Amino acid sequence: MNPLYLVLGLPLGGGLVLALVRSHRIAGLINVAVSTATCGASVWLALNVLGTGPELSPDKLFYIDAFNVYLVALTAFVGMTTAIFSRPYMQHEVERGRVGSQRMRLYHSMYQGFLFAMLLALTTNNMGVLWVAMEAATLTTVLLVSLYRTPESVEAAWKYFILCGVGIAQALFGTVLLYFAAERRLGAKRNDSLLWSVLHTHAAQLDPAVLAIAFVFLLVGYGTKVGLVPLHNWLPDAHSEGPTPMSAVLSGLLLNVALYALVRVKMLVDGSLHTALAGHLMMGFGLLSFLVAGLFLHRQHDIKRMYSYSSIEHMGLTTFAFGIGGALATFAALLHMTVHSLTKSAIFVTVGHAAQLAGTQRIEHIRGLIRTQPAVGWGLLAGSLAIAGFPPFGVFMSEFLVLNATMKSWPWLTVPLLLGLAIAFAGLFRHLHPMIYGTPPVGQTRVKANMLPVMVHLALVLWLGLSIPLFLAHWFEQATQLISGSLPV
Amino acid sequence: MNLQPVTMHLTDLSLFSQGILVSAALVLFTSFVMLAQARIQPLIYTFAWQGVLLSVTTALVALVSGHTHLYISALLTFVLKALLIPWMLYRLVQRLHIQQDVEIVSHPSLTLLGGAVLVVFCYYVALPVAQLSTLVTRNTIAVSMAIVLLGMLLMITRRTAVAQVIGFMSIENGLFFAAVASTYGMPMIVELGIAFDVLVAAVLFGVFFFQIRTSIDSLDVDRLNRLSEREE
Amino acid sequence: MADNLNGWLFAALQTLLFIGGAPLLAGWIKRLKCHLQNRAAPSLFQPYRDLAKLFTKDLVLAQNASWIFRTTPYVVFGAMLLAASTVPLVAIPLPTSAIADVIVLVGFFSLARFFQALAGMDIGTAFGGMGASREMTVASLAEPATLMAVFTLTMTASTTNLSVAMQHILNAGLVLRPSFLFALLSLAMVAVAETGRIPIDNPATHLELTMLHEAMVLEYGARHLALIDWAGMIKLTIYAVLISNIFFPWGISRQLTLSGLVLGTVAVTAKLALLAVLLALWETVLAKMRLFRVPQFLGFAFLLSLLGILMHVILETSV
Amino acid sequence: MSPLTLAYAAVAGALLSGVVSLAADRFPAALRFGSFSILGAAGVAAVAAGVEELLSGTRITSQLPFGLPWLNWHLRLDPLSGFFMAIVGIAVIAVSLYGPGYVREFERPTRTADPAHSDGESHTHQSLAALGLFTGIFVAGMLAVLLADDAFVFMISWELMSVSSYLLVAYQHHNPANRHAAFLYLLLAEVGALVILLAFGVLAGFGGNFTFSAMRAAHLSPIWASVAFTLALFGFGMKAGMVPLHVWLPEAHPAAPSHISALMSGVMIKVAIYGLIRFVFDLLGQPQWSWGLATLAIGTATALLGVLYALTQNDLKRLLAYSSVENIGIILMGLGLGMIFIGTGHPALAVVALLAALYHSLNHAVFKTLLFLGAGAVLYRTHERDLDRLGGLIRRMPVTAFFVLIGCLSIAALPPFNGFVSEWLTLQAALQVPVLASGVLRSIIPIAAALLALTTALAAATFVKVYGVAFLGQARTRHVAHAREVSLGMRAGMGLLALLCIVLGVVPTLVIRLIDPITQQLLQLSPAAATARGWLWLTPVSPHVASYSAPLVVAAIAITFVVGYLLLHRRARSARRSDPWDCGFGGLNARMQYTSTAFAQPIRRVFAPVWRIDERIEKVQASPTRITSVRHQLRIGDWSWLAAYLPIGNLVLAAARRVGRIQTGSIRIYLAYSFFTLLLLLWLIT
Repeated sequence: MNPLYLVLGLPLGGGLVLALVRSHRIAGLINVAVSTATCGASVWLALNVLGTGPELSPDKLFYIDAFNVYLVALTAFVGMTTAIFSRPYMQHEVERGRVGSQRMRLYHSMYQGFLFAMLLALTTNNMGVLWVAMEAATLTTVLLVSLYRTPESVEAAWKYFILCGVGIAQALFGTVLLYFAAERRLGAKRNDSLLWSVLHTHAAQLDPAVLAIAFVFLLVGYGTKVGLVPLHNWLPDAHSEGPTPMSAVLSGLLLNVALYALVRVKMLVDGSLHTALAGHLMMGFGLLSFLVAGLFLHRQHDIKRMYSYSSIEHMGLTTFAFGIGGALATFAALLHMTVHSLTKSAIFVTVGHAAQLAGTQRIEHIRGLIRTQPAVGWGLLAGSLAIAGFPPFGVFMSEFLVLNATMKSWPWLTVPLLLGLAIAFAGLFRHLHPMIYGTPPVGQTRVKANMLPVMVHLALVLWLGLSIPLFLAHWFEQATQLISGSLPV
Repeated sequence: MNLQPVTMHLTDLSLFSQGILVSAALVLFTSFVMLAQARIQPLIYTFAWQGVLLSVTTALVALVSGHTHLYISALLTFVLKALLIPWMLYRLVQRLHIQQDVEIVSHPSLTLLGGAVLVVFCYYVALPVAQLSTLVTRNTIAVSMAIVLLGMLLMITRRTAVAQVIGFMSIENGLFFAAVASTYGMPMIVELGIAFDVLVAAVLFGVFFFQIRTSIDSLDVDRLNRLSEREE
Repeated sequence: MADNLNGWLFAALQTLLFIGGAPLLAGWIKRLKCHLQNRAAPSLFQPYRDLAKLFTKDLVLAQNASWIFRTTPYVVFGAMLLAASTVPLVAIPLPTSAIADVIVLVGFFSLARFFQALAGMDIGTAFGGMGASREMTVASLAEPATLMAVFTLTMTASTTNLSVAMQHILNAGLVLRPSFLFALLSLAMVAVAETGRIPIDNPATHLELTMLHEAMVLEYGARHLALIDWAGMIKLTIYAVLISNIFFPWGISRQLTLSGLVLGTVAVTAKLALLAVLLALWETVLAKMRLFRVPQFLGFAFLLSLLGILMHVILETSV
Repeated sequence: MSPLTLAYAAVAGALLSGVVSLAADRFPAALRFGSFSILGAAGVAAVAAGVEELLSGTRITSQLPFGLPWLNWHLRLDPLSGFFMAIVGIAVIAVSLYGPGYVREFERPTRTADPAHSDGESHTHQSLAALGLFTGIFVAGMLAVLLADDAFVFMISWELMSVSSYLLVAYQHHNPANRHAAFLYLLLAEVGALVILLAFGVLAGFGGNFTFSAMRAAHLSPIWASVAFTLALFGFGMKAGMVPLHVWLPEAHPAAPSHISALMSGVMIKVAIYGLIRFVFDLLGQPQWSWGLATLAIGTATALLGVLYALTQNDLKRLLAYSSVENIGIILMGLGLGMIFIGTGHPALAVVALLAALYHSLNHAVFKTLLFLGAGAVLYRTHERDLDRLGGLIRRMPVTAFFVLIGCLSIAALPPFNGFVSEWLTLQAALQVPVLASGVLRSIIPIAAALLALTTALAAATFVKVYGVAFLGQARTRHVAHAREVSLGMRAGMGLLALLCIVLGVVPTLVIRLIDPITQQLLQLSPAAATARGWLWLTPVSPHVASYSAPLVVAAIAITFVVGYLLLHRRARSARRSDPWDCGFGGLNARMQYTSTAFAQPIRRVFAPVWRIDERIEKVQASPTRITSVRHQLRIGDWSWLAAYLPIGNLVLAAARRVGRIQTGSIRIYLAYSFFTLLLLLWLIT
């Protein structure tokens, strides 16, 4: 049987089952089990695809190529590690009485539902279904953001809901326009005009004017979910107010998937327009987000909020890189997506523990982590160094490549890039430093922390920074070939 | 624009096609009404009417183009947009005791003017698209785009959560209208997916009304401003 | 080889002559000053007597004097000895002058100064510290001026090697160089500062809060003091010789012939005697200046030497 | 064994030492004996690699299957990197001798009370494991930088070096000042690294890819070359502590444990110098004389300001850090002269200048490491860094005192010690200006030389102050009065370096023979003239122009001592001890001594505008005639901090505040954003 259906079916079924399980302890275990199984299935799928090349499911509903399969694997992997982390974490939350077992049920089933939506969005071949899945991703997470029912969390959830809903609606309009353009060319009677594979093969014939408009709507729509400035406003709120595992998957996965959708669209539009319009728009948004988020980092008081801004920053960088286009930049962007979601989810895990042991998310009340719980302190420091782009962590390599590509095609843009890096770095560490070092305040005590996911993630990022394993490089190169049409030198 | 625009006169259209255009105009009109409507309950009614018109349009398009699956989506729309969601909103408003609320729309006339400008803008934007459409309903893209943007305008100008939700839903209507009028509807699976999402969204909105109500004991979204980056 | 050996032998002799003659110069200056100030003048050889007396005295050390304190006199004297041995006094072909060029010469001076300052601080008296601090201040201002002045010379002769430089100037014959004029003046002013003469310092006083050099050696006695004083005289002589032999090298012999040496000795004696007269006059007419006017004094010296360089660049080079 | 293999061994050893020390939290011995001995071995390997490389003079390249699929790690060992590798190795050996004794300091509980650990005995100690681990990575990073043959490896190792040293600076983080220093350090290191990356990027842009060989092949237009040079000078200068980018240095270097300060100040900034030399003389092609002039000017300013700031410090380690700034300035002057001479077509003279710069790098590495270790020894025994609380240590810690004295003599550039040789060479290089065509250069360079002389003199004053106040006189506090000599290992570490100070000072010719292949590599010329007359004579240009024979100087000094002893000591009766005379005042006590502040006061008055001095005297007057108490308070600030750094910081904050306004928290405004974005874009595309 095809692993693809496992990949999709497991989380779906898991979600349904978990909706029925009362005890949150058992639910946690099931959650981990299902996620692990999904991860395994996704690896199996990945191996298949790598072996046989792109794969179109018989009903043409699913299309797996090098580009999305590695995102599938990544998503499933992060989903697994986060599930592992979330079990003791949410346990602790329940003990602290922040959530009841009723809501834990919702949490677990929605967790799987979210994973399902993500995986569906990645694997589907139908732009419409892609949209549906993206919307579903919002709907599954929106209640989790307000899980704690604090006024802030409700507010955050509302903003998340409205802004993403409206945004995604724009995306639908864009999709309709795509469909419209396709039907103009491919005839009204056939019903496969919305399949990405079809659109991509006929991209050259699609009408540029329509696709330009469509791209604008899709950019604004999916861009909202990517968190591009000025459409980003929901992101820090949702990240900071939701439960930490949610922040981890939102930051590590949702943003990636939204960007994935955007890039798919870009591939179509480029095919039709033969101008760099899409690229330039993405570059503009990316750079703007990158710089603005870097500045925002300076004014944070909430630790999770701060790291969500750093997510915006890095998504901006990735969008920028995709916008540049060309093999090198695309390769860099793919790599950056990977290392960022690994690192960032690791950071959020650590941040979760930090917030628990300090009993607050306020930066000024978290002090001397290294003293209180060295594992957490060092973990946070290492993660932040990695995300700040210090070698030998992988983020450095991808940023290095992005700069390299920029230097080749847009030499003068390297200056704002470097400026942004420096500013963001300063913003991050001026807050991080007092949290990690110094003497901890009274009452800050250790918690039962599961640092395994962090270690695994950071180890992977380190590995990617020192040397990209051949199969992975091959993988990226295939994807690069797919997106940019050429191989990095 | 390599190909010549197909010249069209209203007169050489079939009656049904004319009907489509009329209902399109009406849908647009309802959006304007909503923009002007300050009371909650009438707002809901207007929204319901928009749903009705939408389903009528869909049915007409089905009739003209002979796409049978459009009848289903017409039905779906009617049930969902004209009955179910308005009813849910109504019930909520009842239970939240805000049916009599009147909110102060700042510069209502200005807003309507802006709406009109939007329509022009949309026409201007959609011109190249419309020119290569051979459909009878070629300018409907401009109309639907206008509906979408008017919905956003509604959300921007209104402070109560309910009004925002209605704005949101009217955006969905606009989308649906675009899908139907410009492309004879999306593939069925997508239609169903969208419908499902909209339904869930509506339910969730209901949940949120209560959550917001309990957290800030009002539905004024302007009071949801704890989370910001301004000076503390 | 034999010639080479002669050379080294001559170097040793000249060095002895140098350190032997140094007290004489000091005595001569004292004598002149006394005459100028209508005081009964001591004998010309009074400095020798003082030294001899100090050498025979018993040594008394402070309780907490460390080995630095004890070795300093020897280091200071040794440094001066080295310096003296590298300066052509009566003849140019001096093998030892290759050991250390003029920059190293300055290095020797600062080596001596370094240890003297340390010794001043060793006991932990306020005077010692004060002396050390002021001495280092003055020196740090004087040294660049010295080097600038020297650079003027070395840029003309394109060497920092003293005997080569003197050779070069001799060969050039009588040339009026504006740069040398400035260099001479600044070197003279610096020399005054470095050797602790009026108006920077007053060698004749004690217990005056403005004293520099003396404050450092307050704790010294007997043979230590003798060595230090003697070193001071040698330093004075070295500066005198530098001024006279660099700027007025005439009379200094070019080969190691007996006649040449005799002539050279006579010439240098004459030059030094004359210079001493100038110094005596200078010290008589001027009064000691406040410590914080010293920087201006040295700054002026620095300015002069700077002008010297610029003159050289602007007026004297063809390019 | 091939030099490269040795070099690998060195890097691996350093890393291994870090790994070994992971056990140190449980068994401190693992750090003291295991880790440090391996580190020492690594140091030996590095020195061996460097020397062998310098003797053979070949260039060995290799590739490691790391990094990107299409850009593996290129490594290469050539004379230049070999020389600096030897420098690093020497310092590392000394430190690994010294370390085991010194880290006992950190096995005791830290002296700060912190309330929040009910748990874990291990947290009342600072983590020795962290100390050892980061030290190992730090050393490995420095060595790897030297081996890098493409920008990618270079940056990785460079940042490894920065980060690990940052973690070491933050090691004693219970002290807020250290935390601040660490943050500042990391921030500026990051900025510097980014600029360096940009510099490499420019070269790579022309060269095609990031391997150094490609960059060598690149042909840049003069403008772009100047841009690259400026970036490189900024980036490496930032690390090296070039004025006005130096502010982090006097904060960060003292904050680390002393043996790390020694490594940072003695060696790490040399690695930055290495980077600059590699970039300008090797990769960038023919330097232009204007670059040289800029470097010379900056170098002079750095040297002068560095020493002036050093002079006014009272904190021993801060003072040493500032003096590092000074010495970097001197090295830069040498490099600047080198560029000028190359740019004006006198490579033979450029050799002399380069020689001076390289030799001073070596010397400074030796004596600055020595001095920091000495400061560490003092700190270890007295827990005092403030000069005004020390004193009289020469009686309590004679051996340390002796070694530090040698260090001071060397750094004050006094013959016949090593500092003098390199400064003499620099001056000699400067004095060769008559050959230059441009009158401007001919008049500017001598001034720079004179300022160098001024710097040297001030350095002498500075270290008279250091030694006189800290080691001579009488103890000012009880701790100091009861200090004991440090352990054998620590003494050995300092002794080794002290010995090197003398050797390098007395027989410079041998070292210069070693440097020969470097100038061969960079300028295709050898300083043969310098050693033309045999090992006894150092004649940089020609014997006729200038010569210096340290061995003979030493011999002469020895002779005078012997003679003096024979003449005076044998006959004399032994000295009688009594109270100091002190002009007959008597009642002498420790508080009457000149303090370090007092010592520096005259010079501070002379050069007053250099500092931002905030001096106030508060008198409490009981009656017009009677002043009961006087309080004198003196704060000496660094101008460049206020002139350059604070404004930038404030600028960023202001910008952040402005940007913060856009996120108002009102959802309707957010909707408006996306609404108008949409309209704008639609308008754009039609």
